[in-house]
Amino acid sequence: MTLIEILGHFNYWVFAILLMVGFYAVIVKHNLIKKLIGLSIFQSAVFLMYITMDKVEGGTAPIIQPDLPDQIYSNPLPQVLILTAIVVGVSTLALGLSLIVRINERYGTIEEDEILEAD
Amino acid sequence: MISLFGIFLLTLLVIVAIAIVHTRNLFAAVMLTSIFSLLMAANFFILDAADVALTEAAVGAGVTMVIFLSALALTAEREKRRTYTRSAGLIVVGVTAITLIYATFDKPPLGDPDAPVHQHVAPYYIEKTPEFMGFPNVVTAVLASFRGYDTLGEVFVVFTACIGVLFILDARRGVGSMYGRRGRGLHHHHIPQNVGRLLVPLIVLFGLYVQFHGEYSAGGGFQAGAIIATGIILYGLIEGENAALAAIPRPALLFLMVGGASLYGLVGVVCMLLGGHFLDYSVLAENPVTGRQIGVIAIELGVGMTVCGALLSIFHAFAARKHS
Amino acid sequence: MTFNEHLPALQVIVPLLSAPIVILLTPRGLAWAAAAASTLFSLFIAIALAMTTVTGTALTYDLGGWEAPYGITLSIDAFSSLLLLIVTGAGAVAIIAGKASIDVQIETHRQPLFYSAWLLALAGLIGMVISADAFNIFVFMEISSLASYILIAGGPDRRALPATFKYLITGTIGATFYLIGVGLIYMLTGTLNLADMEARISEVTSLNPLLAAAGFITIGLALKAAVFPLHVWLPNAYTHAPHMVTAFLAACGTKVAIYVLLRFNFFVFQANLPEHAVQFAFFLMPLALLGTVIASAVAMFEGHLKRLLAFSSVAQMGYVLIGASLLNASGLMASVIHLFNHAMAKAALFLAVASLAIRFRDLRVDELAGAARTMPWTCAAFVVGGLSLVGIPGTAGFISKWLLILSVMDHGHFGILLVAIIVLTSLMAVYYVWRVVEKLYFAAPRLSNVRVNEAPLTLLVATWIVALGNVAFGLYPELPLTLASHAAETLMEHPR
Amino acid sequence: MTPELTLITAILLPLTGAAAIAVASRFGDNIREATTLVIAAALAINVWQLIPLVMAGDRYDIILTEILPGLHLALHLEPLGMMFAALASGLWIVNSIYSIGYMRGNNESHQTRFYICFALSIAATMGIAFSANLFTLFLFYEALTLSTYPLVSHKGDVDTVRSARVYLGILLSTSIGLLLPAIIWTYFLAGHVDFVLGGILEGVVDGPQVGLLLALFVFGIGKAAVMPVHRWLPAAMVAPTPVSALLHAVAVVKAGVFTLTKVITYIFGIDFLFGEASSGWLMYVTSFTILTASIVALRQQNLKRMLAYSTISQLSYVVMAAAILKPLAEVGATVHMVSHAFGKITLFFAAGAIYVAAHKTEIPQLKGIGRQMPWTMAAFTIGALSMIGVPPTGGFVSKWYILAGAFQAGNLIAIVTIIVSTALNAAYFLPIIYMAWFMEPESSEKAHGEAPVTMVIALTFTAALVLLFFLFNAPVVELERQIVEQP
Repeated sequence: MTLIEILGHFNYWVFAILLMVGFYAVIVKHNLIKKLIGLSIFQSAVFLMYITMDKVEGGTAPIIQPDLPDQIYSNPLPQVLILTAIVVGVSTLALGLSLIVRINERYGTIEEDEILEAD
Repeated sequence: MISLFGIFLLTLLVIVAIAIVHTRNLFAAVMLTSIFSLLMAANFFILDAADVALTEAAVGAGVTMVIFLSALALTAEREKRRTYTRSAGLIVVGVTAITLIYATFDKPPLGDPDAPVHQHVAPYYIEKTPEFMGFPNVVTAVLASFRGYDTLGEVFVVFTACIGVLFILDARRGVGSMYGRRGRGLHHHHIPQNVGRLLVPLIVLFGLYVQFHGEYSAGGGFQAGAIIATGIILYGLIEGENAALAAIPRPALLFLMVGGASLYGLVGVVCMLLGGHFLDYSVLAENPVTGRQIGVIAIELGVGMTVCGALLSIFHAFAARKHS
Repeated sequence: MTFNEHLPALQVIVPLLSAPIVILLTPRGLAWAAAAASTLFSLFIAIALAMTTVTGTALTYDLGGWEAPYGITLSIDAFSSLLLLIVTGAGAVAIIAGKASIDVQIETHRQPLFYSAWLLALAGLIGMVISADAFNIFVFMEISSLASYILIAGGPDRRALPATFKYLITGTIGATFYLIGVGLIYMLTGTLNLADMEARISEVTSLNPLLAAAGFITIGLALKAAVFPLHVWLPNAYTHAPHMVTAFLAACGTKVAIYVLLRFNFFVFQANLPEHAVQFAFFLMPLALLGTVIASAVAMFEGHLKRLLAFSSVAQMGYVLIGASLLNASGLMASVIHLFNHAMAKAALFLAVASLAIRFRDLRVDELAGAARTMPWTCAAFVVGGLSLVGIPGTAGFISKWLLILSVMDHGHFGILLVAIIVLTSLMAVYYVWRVVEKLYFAAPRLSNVRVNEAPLTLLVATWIVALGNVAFGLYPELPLTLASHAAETLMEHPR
Repeated sequence: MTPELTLITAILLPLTGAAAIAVASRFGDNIREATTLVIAAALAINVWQLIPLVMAGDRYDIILTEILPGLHLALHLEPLGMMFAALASGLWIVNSIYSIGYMRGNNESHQTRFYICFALSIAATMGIAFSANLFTLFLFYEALTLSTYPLVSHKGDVDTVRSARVYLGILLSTSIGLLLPAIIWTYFLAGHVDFVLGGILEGVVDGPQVGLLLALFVFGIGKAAVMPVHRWLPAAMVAPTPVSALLHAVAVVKAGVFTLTKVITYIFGIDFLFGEASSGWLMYVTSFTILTASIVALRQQNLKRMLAYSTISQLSYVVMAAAILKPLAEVGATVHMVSHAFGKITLFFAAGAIYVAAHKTEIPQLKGIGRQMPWTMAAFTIGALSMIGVPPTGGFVSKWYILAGAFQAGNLIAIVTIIVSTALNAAYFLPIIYMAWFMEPESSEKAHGEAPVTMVIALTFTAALVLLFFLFNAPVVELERQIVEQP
């Protein structure tokens, strides 16, 4: 097994682990901010999965170098998708945080179980 | 060598992620999240995704952290200690993990040039970009033209998030407590103030470079918007929100946001009026290649304006909220 | 190119691009007027498109002039047309009728932002419906979701906030699951275009990632569609949202997710995954049945009118899935038309609820006692909507129940069990609708409610238009039927 | 006016009438009640002018809309429906006259709602009578259920509402739970649900499924009150008496047996059903219902509840007659529908008159009441005799035909049931008549005299109809013959 093969599998394992860590935080944690942090790890894991598949052995970033006609380039498409996804992620976070701020104002807490008790 | 480095980074990533979830200090968790993003960005860079790395660094490590900190300042800094009895959650997580591992058993190996992803669609982009666009950054070409509609959607996602934050926080209050007393910023801390004053122009300059050089190297509207916004937020932290608002007042932010999104849409509509499809820039000039270049520059500008305006508006909305 | 050829693109662009403009219109009422005009215009576009697709033709539009699979394509067939009618129709009726209600619930200076979010939600849903690109669907899903969070968070009760947060977490998990699924398919096929995916997926030899992808996409969309047991976010979100938002989203929000789910499963996986059909039926059918029965039972004993209707929505979506998991054209037709008819019924009911809410502060069923004396028109519209929900002949709801039972009967002994369950849940619907109607009509009004009067005229007129729509589509169901039958055909045997 | 248009106006007249009553109520009670009477008279004229056409053998169709292939909203004029419509529309006039006395005499509240809902239920009844297929019929069937709920729960107190819920619950759940699946099943088998002479199911279904489908229909049509889905009828007795009289002696319950008769003759076809052994259970069930309901009636103390159980028993006569599946018995079924309608409405009118005049509801209270209310009790006696089947009343004629049909079929169960139940009928009616005329009233009684004059007129009129029907039943028989004797 060459190093790059190990790295290939390793990338996916890390993806799976990160996904689980994030997902765990979202489901199990009561603190709303912790939930959002978990959500962002969860999403980052997916970014890693996409970016992992764009790699071509011996390739470089997909910026065409006309003077090197035989150059291999990595796949640009997953990168574009993830650019979009990162922005989507931060948008969701911002909205979620603004909700948390308002929840804190109205309930005086950001712990989920205390909020449930309050109503 | 680079592979080894990659494995090192990934391991670190896992450790940081676990630490984030484990710590009860939310402030520490946010700081670690920022480190997490930087590691992720480095990792993306190793995987040849320069544009994504730049974005992750600017958005993930920069903007996200600032927003998180703003929210923390308004809520609580520590997570309360409690006993978790959510075995159901663990089961869900476990099932998802098993599915994922099951799914990746016979996926194509990393870097395999024969993998289907590298055989279909993508080669077309790499092959045709110089011919159709006349500039070398394929990512920008795909982002702005081939999949320009996605990017339009993306701009509107940012826009939506921004009006959402404004709506939910109802940002019409006075200057809040984030900047110290009376919004004076960090005047009494000389070192950060002076270092900051040096950095702010550089950051903004770099942002402008990223904006207008996106066709030739890594970068583009998103990254530029995020970077410039970060620079101005830094300025706000140093000089006080009032100064930041004096530099770019709220109406200007609104104009940036609305103007950017409208500019993008308008380019598309103009293409329609000139007889092409929506967002078909080739009709913008007599030479299709020139037309596409004009289109790409225009929409990248729109993207940069919206992202910058939206991020700043979001930041100000949080900052203006009084601690309850 | 002619104007007509641009219609598919305009369908999204009109509401999308009016959103930024609307937030600048601060003078009172102007934002509403602009948003209403924009929604109405998209409704007209949807109608124009339906006139074309009702003949069975499909429209495509290459954005940026790039052909699939290199660019993003919009595609509109009969199925999408039906959904477009639901989405734009619900959006237009709710916003035009709802000014009075929104004025009560949203402060004036926040209204431009609110209307902007409204347009974005509309544009997002439309974008999901007409996109032929898996990733583009994700982008527009996020626009619609974020905008829906904003709209729901506008509810005046503080409980709207945690409800929205829960929805945000669930929605994001759902969208991310979808993204994982799309990523796995992309990894195996190298394409994002749905039609291209289908063609290339048949050459894929390694099935494990593909099955996982199908699982992730189905679960992700089921979360968005509030399929039982993934519906927990829905009742609170619908209950505490502003009433007009409930009317809008209850009519079309979850339906678009179901639409994407059906499209993905029938277009991309159906022909390519061995036994996928069986698995689809095997997993979805029990969930659909359980969901219908349990949600109906909860609705029977629910005290709050909006929550009651929200649970009823979960139950009704069960019917849609029952039809779909029969995996034949008649079942699909029943479920597609039920999407439409249920939207009609729920829109009428929630509009009536919004009218009631203008006069009654508390929407618990007991508090509404005797409302029919003071608000006869509103309550009568509620009755019509309720009849349609139950499926009484002469209303739209009857058509879909009829077709559903008819297609279920094809399945022998198992079919009889299904008929029994459908009939049982219909009776449960009779019970929970009747509980409300009886309170409205035959209970003595509370002292505090004696002086209320009828809802504002615009709201009343709109409510009645939708209510009569239920009757009209119950007696003359040709348009939705034709669209639905084309839709079922394309889903079952679309050109390979 | 063309006959087709007449069919539509038959439904629209009472419908617009309801609106007219609502408007008229603003101008005072007299105007409102006059409106009701005018509408009722107009409807009767409208409907009756069709009788000669139908007698002449003409049939008319009108399709309002096609909802699904083979599923129409359509009206059709045929003898059975003609008979039912003529009966209901005619008795509405009488009942309206009676209602005026009853509602005023009792100082009832919500009188406008009462008249409006009454008009609505008549519209639904007309729709049922003229339905061209099961689907249209189902639509009006449900409309009838819903429009009568406010009438049943008229009093509005807790007990009334509880009973009204039983009424609504049973009727709605049986119709949606059983009748609708039966209709859909029929559509599934035959491709349409039109009423066609000779049936539409022959050849597409056989064996035990026929029995099952028949069961879905029989128990799904809860309005026919075949046990065990009869509970709603006693529950409905909480309604004001005019409601019980017209709706629960004529319109609603007759809609039930009418629908069932139509299903047997036009959906199954009597010949087809006769040949299917699996449909034989119906005979036992109806026979059981007749006898059990009679025995229960025997034990009732409350006059209206006793009449309700009597109705249950009499309705099953009609179903049983239809289930004998022989021409003479089918004629008997139809004739019995009419004769029972006249008889039972008279009985209810009398019960209501007693309630208004003397505030009596229990049977033991009726001792000697005949001397104070001779007209009322004379009418009651005539009605009771018709129930038992004594000549010269209409009840005799119908029993005659049913028995003849039973002999024609050699159906021993039917014969025995009729004989035994006649004895039972006598056992619960004759004591009342005896009490009313020949026993001394309680000494504490105050004199009260007759009920308001409009009520007396109405009940005398219907009692006269009972007697007249003994002689002039030929048109009904003739109409029914057109169905059963056509090839």
